Amino acid sequence: MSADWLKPAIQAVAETLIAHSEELSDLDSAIGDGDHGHNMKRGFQAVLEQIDQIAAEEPPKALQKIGMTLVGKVGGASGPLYGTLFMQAGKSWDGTPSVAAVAAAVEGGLDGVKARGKATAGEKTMIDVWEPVVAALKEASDKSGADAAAAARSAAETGLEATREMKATKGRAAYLGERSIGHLDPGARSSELIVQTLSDLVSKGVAP
Amino acid sequence: MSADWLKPAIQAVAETLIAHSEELSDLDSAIGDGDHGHNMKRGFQAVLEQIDQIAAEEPPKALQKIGMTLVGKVGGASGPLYGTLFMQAGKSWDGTPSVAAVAAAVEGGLDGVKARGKATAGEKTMIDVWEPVVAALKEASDKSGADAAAAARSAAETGLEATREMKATKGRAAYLGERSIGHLDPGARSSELIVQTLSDLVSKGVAP
Amino acid sequence: MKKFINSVDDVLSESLHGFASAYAPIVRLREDPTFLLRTGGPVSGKVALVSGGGSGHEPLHGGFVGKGMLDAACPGQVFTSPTPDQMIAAAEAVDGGAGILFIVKNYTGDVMNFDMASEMIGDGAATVLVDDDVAVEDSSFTSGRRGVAGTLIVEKVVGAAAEDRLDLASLKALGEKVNDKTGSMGVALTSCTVPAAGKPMFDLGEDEMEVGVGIHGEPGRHREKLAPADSIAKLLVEAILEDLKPQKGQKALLLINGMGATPLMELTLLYGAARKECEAAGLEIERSLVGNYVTSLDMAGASVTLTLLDDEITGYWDAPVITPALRWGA
Amino acid sequence: MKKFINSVDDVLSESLHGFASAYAPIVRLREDPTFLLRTGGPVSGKVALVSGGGSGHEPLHGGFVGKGMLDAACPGQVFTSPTPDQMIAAAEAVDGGAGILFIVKNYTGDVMNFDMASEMIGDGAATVLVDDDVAVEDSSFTSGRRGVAGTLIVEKVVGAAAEDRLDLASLKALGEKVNDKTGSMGVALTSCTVPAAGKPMFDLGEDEMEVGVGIHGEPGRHREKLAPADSIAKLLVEAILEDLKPQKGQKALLLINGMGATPLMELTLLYGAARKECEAAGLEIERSLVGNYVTSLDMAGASVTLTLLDDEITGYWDAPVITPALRWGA
Ligand SMILES: Nc1ncnc2c1ncn2[C@@H]1O[C@H](COP(=O)(O)OP(=O)(O)O)[C@@H](O)[C@H]1O
Ligand SMILES: Nc1ncnc2c1ncn2[C@@H]1O[C@H](COP(=O)(O)OP(=O)(O)O)[C@@H](O)[C@H]1O
Ligand SMILES: [Mg+2]
Ligand SMILES: [Mg+2]
Ligand SMILES: [Mg+2]
Ligand SMILES: [Mg+2]
Repeated sequence: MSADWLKPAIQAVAETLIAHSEELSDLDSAIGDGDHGHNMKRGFQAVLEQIDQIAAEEPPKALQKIGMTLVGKVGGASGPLYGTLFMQAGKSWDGTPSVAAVAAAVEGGLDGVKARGKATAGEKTMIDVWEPVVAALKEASDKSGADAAAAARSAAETGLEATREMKATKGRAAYLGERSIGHLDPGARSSELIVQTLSDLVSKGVAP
Repeated sequence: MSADWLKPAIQAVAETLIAHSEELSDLDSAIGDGDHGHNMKRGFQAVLEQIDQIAAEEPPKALQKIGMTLVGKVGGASGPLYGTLFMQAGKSWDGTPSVAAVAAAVEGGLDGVKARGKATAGEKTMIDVWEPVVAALKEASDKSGADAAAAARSAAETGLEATREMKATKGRAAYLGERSIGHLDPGARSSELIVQTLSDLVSKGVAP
Repeated sequence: MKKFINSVDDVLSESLHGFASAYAPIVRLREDPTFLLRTGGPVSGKVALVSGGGSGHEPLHGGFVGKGMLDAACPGQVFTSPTPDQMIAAAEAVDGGAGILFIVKNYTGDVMNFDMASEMIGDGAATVLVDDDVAVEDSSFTSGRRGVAGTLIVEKVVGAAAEDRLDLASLKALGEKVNDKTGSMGVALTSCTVPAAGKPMFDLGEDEMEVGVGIHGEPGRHREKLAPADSIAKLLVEAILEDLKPQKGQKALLLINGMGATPLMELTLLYGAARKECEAAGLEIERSLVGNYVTSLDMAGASVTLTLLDDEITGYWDAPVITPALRWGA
Repeated sequence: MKKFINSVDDVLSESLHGFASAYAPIVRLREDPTFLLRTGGPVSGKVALVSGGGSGHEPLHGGFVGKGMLDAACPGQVFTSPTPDQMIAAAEAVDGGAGILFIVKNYTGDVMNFDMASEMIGDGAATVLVDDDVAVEDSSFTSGRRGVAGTLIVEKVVGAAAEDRLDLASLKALGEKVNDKTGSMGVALTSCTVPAAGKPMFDLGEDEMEVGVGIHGEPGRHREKLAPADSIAKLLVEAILEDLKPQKGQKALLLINGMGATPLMELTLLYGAARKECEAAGLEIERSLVGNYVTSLDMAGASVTLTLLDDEITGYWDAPVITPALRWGA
């Protein structure tokens, strides 16, 4: 059975990323090839086109469908990475809306991203957002959903901000070496936007 | 036998055209392809390289040699035209330094240019300088060399200035049609520079 | 001016040396006077095709020297026609005893220099004048239309026919037929920069294009606001069709030619748009070519060329050709 | 931004349609998912070669589809790698029963998408990773060197060997050998403009060049004052030779590749300069190629590629090829 919070949540995430598409591409212009916003936009527009079919599924299955849509539409580095993130998160989630179950799901997604991209924390990528988010969710596993969401949100922010001073060693920004220092990582920013949006929905009580 | 005024005269003409090369190319940029100065420079540099052999000849033969050098080095429209001008002027000159003989020589050159380029006066070309020069020389045929030179010089100036308001119908400027109006013709300017230089030499008594 | 050059005076000579050494199996360079010729010497009994013109239009003409196309090409200075001594030396070097055919783009300078060469050679030399550019009105009061990208088609077709041992008069007639059945028109998005000048030949606003531009940056019909590719294709194809006036169902060759700095991605897009226009007008596009073939140094821009095909032209177009820039069938 | 386009969203699809219709005798376009494949269907018993990558590098890869080279190419969005479903559909369409060889330029996105495709195909798919760009240090701490113009040489050589019916493992080994013996480095004189972005990717001063630039406008080793062509050739050739460390008398292939907006005249000049450098270092340049083959949209710039030749590589390089962008011997 589908959850009634699912469709608005997917919609909110997609619309946020689409709205920030120029910002994301600008960040990517500074240290990459300037397409990250376009990539996310293309992917999440495809998600929006299928939102009714996706939201008709159970949440774990819906995440997997989102992941497959992203893999098929995005390309670049972020296609397989976000695709894997959502697919693995879906597979790692038993469907319970508990903080602990969600933490396990996100961790599964993060492990997928690490395996796919052969990267670890500190290399100025989206991992630098998702790893602290997983840690925050785990630590908050006995807290309320709202508290956990707030913790995840602030972990994502801190993680994003930390990418500014990192030197990229993976992805296109790696070619810049030292010159990559001083810029936020675009994939970390899009990840942070996702966490922020979902956390807001939880705070507002739209999602559990 | 060569004439002792010949070498300085050739040198003066060549150096004047080379010195005005940028101006000529700029004029050509406005209504043509911007190379007239380069073309004249390339041709008259080659003339300077052979100046001793050229100046060793009788003046009519020297003119023909200059013409052949220009044909072989310049290319473009001005190569065959100036080449023909000098070759035919040489052929049409009996060698006497009289005004009448020089007038006949220049007229021979002008006829060559008209035949080669299938153009007549009023089409915004070098012909618009040489035709009034021939007329002025003919009219001055019973005057002193200095007077004739001054008349030729002023005819050239007037002829050049007249090209400004003409519409080009020959050469590259013809593609501009109406838009060619308002600009001096570059080939008319290089012709006027030649007349001016030679006339100055006559006035100064360097040449007869 | 940002170019891969050493000094402005050496550009032409150095680029010719590089070209000849890169394509040594096909072409050779001679100097004093300068021309490019096929390796292997004159082809006995074949009319020799000699072309040439100002440089800056590469691969034209040197890139079309080789089996099935030109025997020799005379490169002038950038945008300046070559001199008669180059043409005469080239003609002598490739003369196979069956005559020389000069293929000349219709510019005052080119025409006069080739005329002088022909006069000096006398009998045994004929000329095909190419004037495919429909942008410029054909009027007896001017020097007439310009020769642009259609030149490549004339050189290819006549080149194949020469390999087939057609005689001088037949080749001249064939070249004139192809020229009559060919029309071109171009658009510039940017100017080009002649190395010796060091600055762009003309200024074009950030939102403007020059319609009907020549391959030396000469002005065209008018300037207008940069339009979508479909509108540009329509404009150019219509102007050409107005000139060629083909019947419905006529077979044609469509060439989209880049001016030097336009990437293939845009040229193939323009090809698609132009082809649609041609088909809407009832033409059947049977042969195609897309690329930078008759260029204007570093100009961004493109031209459309159409040749109305008959079996003879199609056959010679398809015939084998081995040159640096066009190669197929062998 | 001055380009021949209609709308930013349609650039890729329209240019692919134009390309496929211009080269219909050689390639076909399939959509949903998008890929280009040879006409004539799978070649039974032959390993099928499938490549692909972000668009904007035309003629790479679609221009190299055809007999003697690729069986299919998957174009991604501009500068964005294609998706696994494109690769899987392409592989299925060209599978001749002898396996699929993916030829992949070493970029994180390309590698991950092709990896996902390979995983889904399972047995019978192998990959050659091309990373010829010596500008970027090869270090285990990064994703390694980039694949640039050398990709064309890998595709040509492995393509010819596949026609010769080498098996999957041998082709993979051959591709890796060619990649090992190939080094490239490029220089940008201007930035390029991605249509969707509408503005240049980076700023470069009027007297600056980016040395070691990538084919997506990625930064290179450093910026410096624009130098004469001879100095640029020296810089690039030296960097490549430092990497390849050839013996004196080694035979080599020299490719001068334009980035899209550099005219042939400059490329042949640069070829001459680079060849002199190579010969001074003791190389014998036995094969050559000059042109815009692996481009970066409308970037002015060029790269030098050297491949150290042995008889096997030379033989496959010379073998017949019939593709839109490379064609000889047939
Ligand atoms: N190996 C990797 N592991 C994790 N994330 C990565 C890796 N490589 C790149 N990324 C992320 O992908 C983002 C870039 O995505 P995008 O611009 O869409 O793709 P591309 O780099 O192919 O243009 C980077 O900002 C970074 O966060
Ligand atoms: N048919 C012609 N008859 C006489 N003079 C001509 C003719 N065509 C061109 N010219 C002259 O040649 C000049 C241009 O010479 P130049 O720029 O050197 O050659 P090109 O036009 O080949 O670039 C014009 O300014 C004009 O005076
Ligand atoms: Mg990117
Ligand atoms: Mg001129
Ligand atoms: Mg000129
Ligand atoms: Mg990208």
